[in-house]
Amino acid sequence: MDKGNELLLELKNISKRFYGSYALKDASFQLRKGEVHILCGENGAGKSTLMKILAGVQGKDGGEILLEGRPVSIGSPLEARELGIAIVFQELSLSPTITVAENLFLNREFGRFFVNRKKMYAESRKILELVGLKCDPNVLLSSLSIAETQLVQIAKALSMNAKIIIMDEPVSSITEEDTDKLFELINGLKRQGVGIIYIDHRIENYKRIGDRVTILRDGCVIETLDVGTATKADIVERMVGREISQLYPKTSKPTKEVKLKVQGLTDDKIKNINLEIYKGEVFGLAGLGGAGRSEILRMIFGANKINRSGIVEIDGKTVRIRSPKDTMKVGMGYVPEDRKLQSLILFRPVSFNLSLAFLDLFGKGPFLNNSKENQIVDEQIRSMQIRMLSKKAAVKELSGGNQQKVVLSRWLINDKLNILLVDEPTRGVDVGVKYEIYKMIDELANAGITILLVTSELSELMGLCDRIAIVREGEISGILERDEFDQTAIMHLCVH
Amino acid sequence: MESLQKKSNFNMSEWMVKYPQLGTGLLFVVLCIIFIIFSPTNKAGDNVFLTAQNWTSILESTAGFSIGAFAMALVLLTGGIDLSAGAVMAFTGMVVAKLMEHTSLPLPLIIVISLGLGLLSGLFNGFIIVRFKVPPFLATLGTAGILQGLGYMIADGKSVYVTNESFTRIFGFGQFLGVPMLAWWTLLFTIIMYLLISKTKFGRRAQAIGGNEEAAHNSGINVSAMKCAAYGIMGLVSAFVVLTTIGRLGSAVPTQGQGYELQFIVAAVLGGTGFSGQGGNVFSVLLGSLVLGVLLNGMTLVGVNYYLQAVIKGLVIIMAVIVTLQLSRKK
Amino acid sequence: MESLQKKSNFNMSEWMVKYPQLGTGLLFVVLCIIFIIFSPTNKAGDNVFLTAQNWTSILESTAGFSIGAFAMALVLLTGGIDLSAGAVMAFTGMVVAKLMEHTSLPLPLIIVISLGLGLLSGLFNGFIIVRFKVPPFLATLGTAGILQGLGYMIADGKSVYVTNESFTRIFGFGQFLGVPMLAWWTLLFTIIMYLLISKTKFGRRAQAIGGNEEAAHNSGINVSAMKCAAYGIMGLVSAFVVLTTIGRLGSAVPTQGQGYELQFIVAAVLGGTGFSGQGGNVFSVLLGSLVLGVLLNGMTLVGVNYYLQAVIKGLVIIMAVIVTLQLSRKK
Amino acid sequence: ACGGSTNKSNEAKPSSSAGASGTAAPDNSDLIKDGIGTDFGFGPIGHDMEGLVKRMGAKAEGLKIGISVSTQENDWMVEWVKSLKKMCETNGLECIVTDAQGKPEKQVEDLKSLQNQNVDGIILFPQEEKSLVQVLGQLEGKIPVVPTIPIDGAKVAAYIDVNQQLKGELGATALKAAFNGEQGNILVFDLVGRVDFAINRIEGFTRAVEKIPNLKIVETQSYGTAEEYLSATKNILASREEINAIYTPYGVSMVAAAQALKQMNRKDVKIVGVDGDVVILGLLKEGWITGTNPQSPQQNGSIGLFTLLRLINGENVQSPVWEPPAYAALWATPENAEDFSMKLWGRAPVGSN
Ligand SMILES: Nc1ncnc2c1ncn2[C@@H]1O[C@H](COP(=O)(O)OP(=O)(O)OP(=O)(O)O)[C@@H](O)[C@H]1O
Ligand SMILES: Nc1ncnc2c1ncn2[C@@H]1O[C@H](COP(=O)(O)OP(=O)(O)OP(=O)(O)O)[C@@H](O)[C@H]1O
Ligand SMILES: [Mg+2]
Ligand SMILES: [Mg+2]
Repeated sequence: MDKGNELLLELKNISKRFYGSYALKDASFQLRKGEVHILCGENGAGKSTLMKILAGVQGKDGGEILLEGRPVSIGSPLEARELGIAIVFQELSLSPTITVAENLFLNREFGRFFVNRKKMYAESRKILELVGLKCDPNVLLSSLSIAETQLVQIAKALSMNAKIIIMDEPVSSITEEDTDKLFELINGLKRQGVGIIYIDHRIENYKRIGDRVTILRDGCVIETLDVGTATKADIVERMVGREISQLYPKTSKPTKEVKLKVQGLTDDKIKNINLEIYKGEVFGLAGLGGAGRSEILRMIFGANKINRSGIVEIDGKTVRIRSPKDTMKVGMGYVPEDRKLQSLILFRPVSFNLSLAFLDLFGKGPFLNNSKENQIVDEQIRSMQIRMLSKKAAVKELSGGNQQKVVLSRWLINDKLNILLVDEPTRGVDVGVKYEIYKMIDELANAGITILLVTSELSELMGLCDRIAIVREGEISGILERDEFDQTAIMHLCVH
Repeated sequence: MESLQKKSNFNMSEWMVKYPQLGTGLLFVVLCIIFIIFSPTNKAGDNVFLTAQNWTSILESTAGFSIGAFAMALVLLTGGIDLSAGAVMAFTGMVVAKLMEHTSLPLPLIIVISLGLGLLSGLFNGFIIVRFKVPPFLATLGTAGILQGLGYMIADGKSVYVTNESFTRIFGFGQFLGVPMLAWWTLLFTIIMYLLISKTKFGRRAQAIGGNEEAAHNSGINVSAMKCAAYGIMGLVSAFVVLTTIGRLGSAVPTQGQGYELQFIVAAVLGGTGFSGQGGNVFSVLLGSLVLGVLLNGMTLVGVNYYLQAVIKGLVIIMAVIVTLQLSRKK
Repeated sequence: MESLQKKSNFNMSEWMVKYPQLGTGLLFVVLCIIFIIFSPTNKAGDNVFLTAQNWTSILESTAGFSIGAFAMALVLLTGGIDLSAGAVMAFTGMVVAKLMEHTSLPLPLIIVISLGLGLLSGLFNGFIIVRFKVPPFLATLGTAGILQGLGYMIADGKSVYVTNESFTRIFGFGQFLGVPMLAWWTLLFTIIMYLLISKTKFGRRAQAIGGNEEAAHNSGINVSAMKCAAYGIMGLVSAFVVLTTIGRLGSAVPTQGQGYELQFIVAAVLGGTGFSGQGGNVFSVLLGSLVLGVLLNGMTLVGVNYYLQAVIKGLVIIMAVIVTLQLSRKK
Repeated sequence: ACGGSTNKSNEAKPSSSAGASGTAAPDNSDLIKDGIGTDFGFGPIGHDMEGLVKRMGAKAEGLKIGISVSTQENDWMVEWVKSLKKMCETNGLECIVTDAQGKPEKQVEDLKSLQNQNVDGIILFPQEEKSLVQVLGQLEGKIPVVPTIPIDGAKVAAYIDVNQQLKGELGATALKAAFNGEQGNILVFDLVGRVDFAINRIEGFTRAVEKIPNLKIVETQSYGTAEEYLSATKNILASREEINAIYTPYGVSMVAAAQALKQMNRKDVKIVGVDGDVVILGLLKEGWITGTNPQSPQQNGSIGLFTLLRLINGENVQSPVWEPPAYAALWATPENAEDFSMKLWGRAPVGSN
């Protein structure tokens, strides 16, 4: 039999409801041996839910799962593992309080009763080497960066010797280099006949590894296409139900008026950062993971309290930065890279999250004017097209893209906003919302707002920015004008 | 069948989300019914549980717990906990009593001094917690030891009798318009704390901190100051609560306030306040402490043995939390 | 200057991360030195603090705290807390004493019964916590009330005299090879709990839960069962600890165990255990409880005023946690 | 001046408690032999501490006395320690005080610590009697220990006994007089942790009440804190209207119950019991309490020290050493409350100014 056509997994009419509304509706899906099957769809389309059902983390309300032709029930993560299904979760799914090695072998430790640490250590080394992570397996997981943690997660799934590996946005927070390495590994696994389900919002990646792509929309499977023949437009159109013609709507032009000036900004992660950014400019920061881009933003905004030196000037006036309050006062806003950890009060409603930073807009004195708050919040929800089940719903129930809109809105309700620091605004966000965010950035720049943008997607930077500064190991290694933008040039400055 | 389940689920959970105090309210009503049924009748043929006298007694004995629980709810909202509330009471209570009996300072001044000391004790907690990142559980436990010791030292281990009648009336057994003073105080604090937690920017920010400290910080909220303020308020309120204890007992005892912190926490949690910023509805918390108050009153009235009372109280606490959680948790 | 600072920082933090017990150890040494200096000398001219007798006494009085603190560390590792440990002691202790004095059951059986009851109490906690998602703080507080009440009921609030000499020797004041039995018990539990927490699959999984419950669940760990087990062990260990209390006192008192739960928590935290799965080194916890033991012993020896003792203890707890945290926290 | 009150208070008590309590008759011949001495204001019985110290001569020099006290959380215990310290000081004795802070385990440690410090003798006020038996057994023969209340089954050189049952009887007798033939329905407040002294007092009270036809115990409850007793008094009086008397075997419940009556303005309910600090005596004077048996901490401590010194001196002490009946049977009433307060505490009762 042709290995490539042998059916490994079949999902038939899977349904799942939350609060009575469907997250998945009769979703069917097939995975062959040695295939990389890409799952794509907008935020909230139901991709992760489908995968969680497959991984035994979530129950299903209806439907059937066939593994190599046999119907199986997957009631728990353990059962999934025993059936040969491994998963890289979209959310961090490792424990910070135990070591890297212990995380890798959690619940499948060597040894009968006592953990065989020697063996675990040696095996961990091998596994980590596989994904190119050079860290001591005996350090606590909490000492790793987000990117490293993600690699550990990937390594863990790879080491399961699974028949099916699910990767839910595995590359959203790792570097290009590591992504390349992962894709190589995936190709290797394909050859061994492993079936891989791969979820990613970057359509450019599909061609590099994918065989087929299944598109989900509102919990329904729209179509399965061959990656080889499908164009990006085909996919996008099926995903969002409309066409997105031009991805980067760049219309803004910076003024010649220096808005933000940074001199000699230094702490233990970044060294002597000097920047001059103009009013209405979209200024990008490029760099490899851990280069210190986020740190620069945190420092400018005042989010970090640690000992720092350097001068931040706005409109030629030095700002004494002790806390975000100081920079917010002069009209700065900050969208951190991890919205769940750094921005949102997850179990509070949208309005709570939206109004949090500028409560003073909703009434003078100590009291909040609820009707005024409702009015402004409603306006913002409308203009940003934030979609949710109910206004009272907790923000954690929103899809990633809509959460991101909430975070952005938080700063936009401030009519004094003139500098916006944005860190990875499109991470885990679908194409549709991505486009909305791009448009919004352009609109803001047109309105004279200065934007300092960090994103790991080079194309985004090149499409949106007027200038890009490249950060390497905490230092600026070069600044390019828009007409000098060139992928290889930037990458060169990033690494050396 | 499916639709049936959906329907009933929907109704209940919708209600519970909108009115989280329902669970506690339900419990309150159930307890009242039980005690009405089992309560003895007095000579006039009235159900003793329902007499004005008995409700005066319930309101008086619950006042301190309610007031303290409001402040504790605020602390819980910021993601903290305060185990020193009882010790603050022991300490400031002794100061009040000593100043009242051994100096001729005017009463208002004495009260201001003691509230000030309560505030300071709370701020001290807050300082340790935000400056040195000591877990609130430990920080406040340590402070509790310190203040308890100071309280003993001030009083030399003895109780102090409070003879100032206007004090014992205002904070103790006095009445105004036929309603116990302590009920008025409860009302006052209910309003103040309701406004503070649910209607002010301060309250909003406190809730944000408990929900996600880093997010609150990144939104320009001065997390350290807010936390200090929450503990400060807790200290100040504790210092107020002990006034009611002293008022009711007519004396300050060195062990006063012992275990109050736990009562505050229990009442706050029965009122739907979580340990990381959920809930925080002052009216629910009031209901929570009324549940405790009615329970203790009713059990004594019905003649339940003291040891059994402890057992029942434990059971009721657990069941109450279960009911509240189960009802308010959406599927 | 910069490089200097960096260097010293590096050394300290590296060390502290590798050997988190250093902070507590330092404190222990400092306390010992202070008490050696201020200790009275006995008639033979020996420093009383340093006499074998005094250290026997320290070891005996610390044993229960250490053993309980190990189990508490386990509970903390799973992200929980157990406020019922003291009440479990009150309850099972009374059962042991009553069975010993009023029945002719063989001692081993009695002990097994009481450990079994402790285990059950703990499992009950675990059940409520995992089945109904009641916050551990409240669930165990409720259980504490129930068990405390039951303990009183069993003995009608009276203490029970325990005459079984072999019991009071084995669990109380007996010695073996010149070393107090209680020190042997401590050693035994140190080893068992060290192996359990740091070396077994169970322990590693428990710690994973405290760090990220969902991740542990996603790894196929039966989080509910693990948590139940942790509380069960805490209950069982509490039931053991009360044997040492009874053994030392030669009697079971209805209030036995009161406040022990807090001591366990303090010792565990002084030993670097956090409230969400950090730390959990059994040797550090042992040091933590020795710090408390030496502190109390030394203060009594030096003749510190009773009230001042509470103040100092509070201060030391706070300072100890600050030192431990500051040293072990990487810059 | 003092005789008057003594006689008055003696009237209320049964002339001899021996029969009723069933324990051995208090025999104070020892004390009476020694004679003489300090007048606490309630009669001529006392003991000549100075005389004893003189008699001991060199043996009294450099003596280290250990004092192990249960707690310092109430006036009585604080005064007990203070008076003992003062007595030691005036007689040139060194003393080391340890406080068990309410914890039985701590008291065991304290006794061992005192032993480690080579004290010559220990005066002990127990936190929890039964839990000391074992450690006292270990100290037996090594260091003389004198508990100032009885510890059942403990092996000690000598202990001070207090006729607790008599104290209970006093209450019953007082109620009998107060009700004067009318029906009295009594609420008894026990302690949550039922220590021997309370049990014995209540037992004595119960027995005596059984012999009085118009008195009846209709309810017994126990609570922990003053506030609980306060609320309970109000609640129980509301739900059990027939109750018109309360017996409280110790101070905390007495203050709380009296305070409740005061707040409810009910003088028809009669409180009797044991203990009499300035607060209680104040409430007594105001008439919220009918009568009480005040206990003198100075006197209890002083018998303890006196007995211990005699033991150290090698004298033959017959144990138990009974608290002199004149003290055991003190009875304070609203009329003599002020007098008692001045004599016991050196200050006026609180609240009477
Ligand atoms: N535990 C949950 N409780 C309630 N609603 C949920 C839960 N998990 C998912 N949902 C909802 O189900 C829908 C599908 O979510 P899912 O996470 O599967 O989307 P996704 O396709 O993975 O999106 P993304 O690209 O943002 O990861 C969304 O509307 C989401 O809000
Ligand atoms: N929230 C944070 N707090 C403290 N340190 C962090 C945080 N995030 C990252 N770091 C660490 O700080 C260093 C600089 O990281 P930073 O996040 O600024 O890099 P970056 O260029 O934005 O890369 P990334 O893609 O990882 O976000 C890295 O070593 C990283 O591990
Ligand atoms: Mg997803
Ligand atoms: Mg970053």
